[in-house]
Amino acid sequence: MDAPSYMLTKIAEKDDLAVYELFFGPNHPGMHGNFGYVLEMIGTEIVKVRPNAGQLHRGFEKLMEQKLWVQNIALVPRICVVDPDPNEVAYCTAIEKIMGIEIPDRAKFIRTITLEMSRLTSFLMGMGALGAALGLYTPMYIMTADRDLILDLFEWLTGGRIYHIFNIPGGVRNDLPEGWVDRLNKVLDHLEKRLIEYDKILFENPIVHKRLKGLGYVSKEDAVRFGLTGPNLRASGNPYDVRVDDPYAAYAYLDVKVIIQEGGDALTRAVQVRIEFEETIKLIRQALKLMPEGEVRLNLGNLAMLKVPKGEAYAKVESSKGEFGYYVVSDGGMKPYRVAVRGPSLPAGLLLAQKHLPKMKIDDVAAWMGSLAICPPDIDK
Amino acid sequence: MKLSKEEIIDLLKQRGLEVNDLYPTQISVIVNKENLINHLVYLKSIGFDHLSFINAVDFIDEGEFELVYHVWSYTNKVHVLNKVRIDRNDPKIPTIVDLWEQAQFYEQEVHEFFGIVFEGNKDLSPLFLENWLDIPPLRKDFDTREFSIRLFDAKPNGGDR
Amino acid sequence: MTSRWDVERFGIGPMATPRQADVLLVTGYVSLKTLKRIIRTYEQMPEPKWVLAFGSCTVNGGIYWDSYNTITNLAEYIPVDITVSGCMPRPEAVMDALQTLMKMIQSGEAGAYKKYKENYEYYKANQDRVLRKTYPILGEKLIQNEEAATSIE
Amino acid sequence: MIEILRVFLFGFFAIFIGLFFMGIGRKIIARIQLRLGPPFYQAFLDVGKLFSRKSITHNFVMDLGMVMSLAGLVATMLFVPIAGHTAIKTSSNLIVIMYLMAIGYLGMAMAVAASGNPNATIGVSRALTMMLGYEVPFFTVMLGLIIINGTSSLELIANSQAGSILNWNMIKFPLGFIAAEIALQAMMGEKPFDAMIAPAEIASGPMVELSGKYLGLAFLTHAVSIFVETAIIVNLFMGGASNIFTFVLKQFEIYLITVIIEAVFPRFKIEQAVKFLWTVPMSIALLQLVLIVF
Repeated sequence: MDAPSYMLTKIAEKDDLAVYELFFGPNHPGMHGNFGYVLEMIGTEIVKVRPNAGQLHRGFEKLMEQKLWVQNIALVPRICVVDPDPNEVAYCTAIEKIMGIEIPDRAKFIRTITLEMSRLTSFLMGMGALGAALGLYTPMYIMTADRDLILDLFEWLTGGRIYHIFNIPGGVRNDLPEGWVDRLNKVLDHLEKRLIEYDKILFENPIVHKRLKGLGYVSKEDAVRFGLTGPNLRASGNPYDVRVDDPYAAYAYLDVKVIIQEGGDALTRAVQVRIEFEETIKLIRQALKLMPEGEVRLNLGNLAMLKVPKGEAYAKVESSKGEFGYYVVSDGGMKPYRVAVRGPSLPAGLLLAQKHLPKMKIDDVAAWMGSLAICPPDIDK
Repeated sequence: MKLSKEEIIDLLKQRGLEVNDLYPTQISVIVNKENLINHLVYLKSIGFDHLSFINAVDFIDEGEFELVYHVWSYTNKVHVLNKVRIDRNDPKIPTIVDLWEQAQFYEQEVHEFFGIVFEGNKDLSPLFLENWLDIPPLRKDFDTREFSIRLFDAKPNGGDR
Repeated sequence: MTSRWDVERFGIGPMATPRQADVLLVTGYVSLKTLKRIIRTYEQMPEPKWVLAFGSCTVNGGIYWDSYNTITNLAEYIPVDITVSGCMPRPEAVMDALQTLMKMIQSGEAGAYKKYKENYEYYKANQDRVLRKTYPILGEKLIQNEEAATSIE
Repeated sequence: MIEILRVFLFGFFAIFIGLFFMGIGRKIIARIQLRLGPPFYQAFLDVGKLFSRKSITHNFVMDLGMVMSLAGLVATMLFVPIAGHTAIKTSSNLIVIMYLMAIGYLGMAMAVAASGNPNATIGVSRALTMMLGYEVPFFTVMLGLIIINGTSSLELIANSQAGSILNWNMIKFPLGFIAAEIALQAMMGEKPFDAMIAPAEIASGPMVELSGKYLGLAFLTHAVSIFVETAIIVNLFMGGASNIFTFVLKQFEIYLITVIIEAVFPRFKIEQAVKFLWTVPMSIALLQLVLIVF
């Protein structure tokens, strides 16, 4: 049996300090998901980083060309496990754009509510993972417990806890079961009460501040130039949000408050996620109030035989990690001709790694990744 | 200086580009390979500073690849799909890494899945696939079912193990 | 692991390295790159060790059965003791699987790691066929790069 | 002969109580995290299972190092008075304890560094720097107590606090107690000072290559270290009880404080930890020293 996997290989003899290779690799407790960096280090300082992506590559774009339009809706949420709904909505919006149809208002509102709920679950998972990367496991368990309450609501509404397969071209599959809305209100009140505890244990924790201050600073211009999107962009002071700039679903009827902070380091990003969590709860309440009556989907006949007319469209959705984009090209057939997926974590995971990691110490890598909410599956797709 | 979509369309038309208006916030522009770079530089100058995505579409029956550069402007709130057609047999196109640094990874990905060579890109090493000897997988003439059945002897209906 | 379905009640907890672990939980699909790491992790674990395959992607490829980058059956590459079916199996199913595995261990049934040692050639052959490809699979098509033998590093 | 038996008895007693504390500690942390948590005898099950497994060794140094770490800590334990009687009586066992405590960690460091895993070497360098960090304030506090009691024998210090709770050192020298408490947190490697066993950064640091029996030995070492460190604090500050039962109870109170702190704090980076240890508890200890001397 040869030596253990992380061999102590001397790469370059740099002023007699041997640069050794350390796999911050795929199965590492600090790594979120199946992704890895090959770090060349001197002592505990990183000198060079090579991302080692591809463990999660399942060839979605190829698989989608083999399946019918409706079958892809089961495939699409599996791209990002933590935040599945934006994929479905983006895919369906792209198809609706090509077909030039307008989904009924009630369906728009239901879509918005499920999107925002999925955003809540993703924020809860993100904040918990950030705490765990710093060694604080208590909030992770408390937040996952609260996340289960939302997953129960999803299970009641769509039948699935994680993958909901709930949106279809032309609207949503079924209407809200009665009694579901007031249970949702109860869960939202519970979460709002919980926020005070999250603040005390995670966001007002002096050691969290000391650990995250100044880590991974991204300036206002760099954030735009590098293509960062979502909370990472707004934490550096850019007031851009897809829900406001290019509204889809029911966001045109709601007033979405864009929160920005000047700071751009890991701590500001964590606080940004925390404030947006609160904002999302208010948004869901607003949507619940304004939701009209009416049917929930257009009748497009037998969806399995759906034929999307020839054309192309790029649909963008604001997921909890950033802009999820679907570029759908159709040649009028039963199957999509080409579907390309733009994941929000690619600029953060691959490009910022080259910029930030080389001067960083090994103990900040997990915290740096947690603050940027890098979700490896949407890099590899 | 916020430009409306119509102004942008006129500006591009003056530059002799074929523009069609797809959706309320989306327009697509046909560009040819030679003036792709200065077209993107021009776009960047009038406010299109967010390169959201580069991807390719394989039109096998027309024998061409179509590269689509998705660019979004935060100020004008317009999304432009710049489409470039290149010949399928020797797919070469200049790189735009010096315009946007994240293009490096998008180009690496497109190179790996389509075999399109980006001249000037220093590192086109494979990003996701390892030890890949077949033709780039996202091309239309690559059959993934056949590959999966041969290599992993996958059974179409899940089969009994 | 979450607080509602606390696995630690049965004394089960995540360990940082394969050295300290007894059970290898393979969750979901396995792509080629992951397979190489799974094999290395499996071989690093001390005896006696068990494998719990999680989700239908490890049984028959699941929803990615026709993908060019994911294997369809994990049992051909490392011996699997117990599999949990379902695409994203429910937490209760995982708890039940872990407990049945504990019962199987107590009763001595779960000994798949012995199988790995006995017919090591069978497993190695499968692993090499998939990881150490030396010729393009869809042969007659034009191949991009000619150098033939590539070894797994 | 009786002497040797007595020493063995102390050793097993320390391991038993240490593992017992670890089991209850995990249950308390679980309850804080809204979980049910493992049964309290979980630590015994773990150690039993670990010793039944095959373990992979890299070289002889690793075996020697692990045994040395456990032996070092048990040796320290022998000099600590437990409820009045100590295994080996010496006049100034405080100095001996201070010296022997380092042996345990050096043994672990030697074993783990031999395993050639970069994560382990980083973990070991962190463990030793942390040791540097907490020993400075801890010894200043000890110095203070030695000066005030005029002796460095733990028994005499413990007996000097007999009688009512009022003349416990904890009450007479509260500052010293707080400084010792923070240093204890680091000594036991609990958060926020557990940079050496940081799973998220260096895959559980020194314990990366320990499998099977070695991990069992590491578990026992940690159990004995819990017992020894809490025993020292009880003798120094809470007047070492008359019978075993109250002694163990007092130990559990101290351990309870560390567990609760552990559940609520993330971990420092190693340089932040040492900077913190050399500023906050150090200044309290110095203040205490000044108060004592004048």
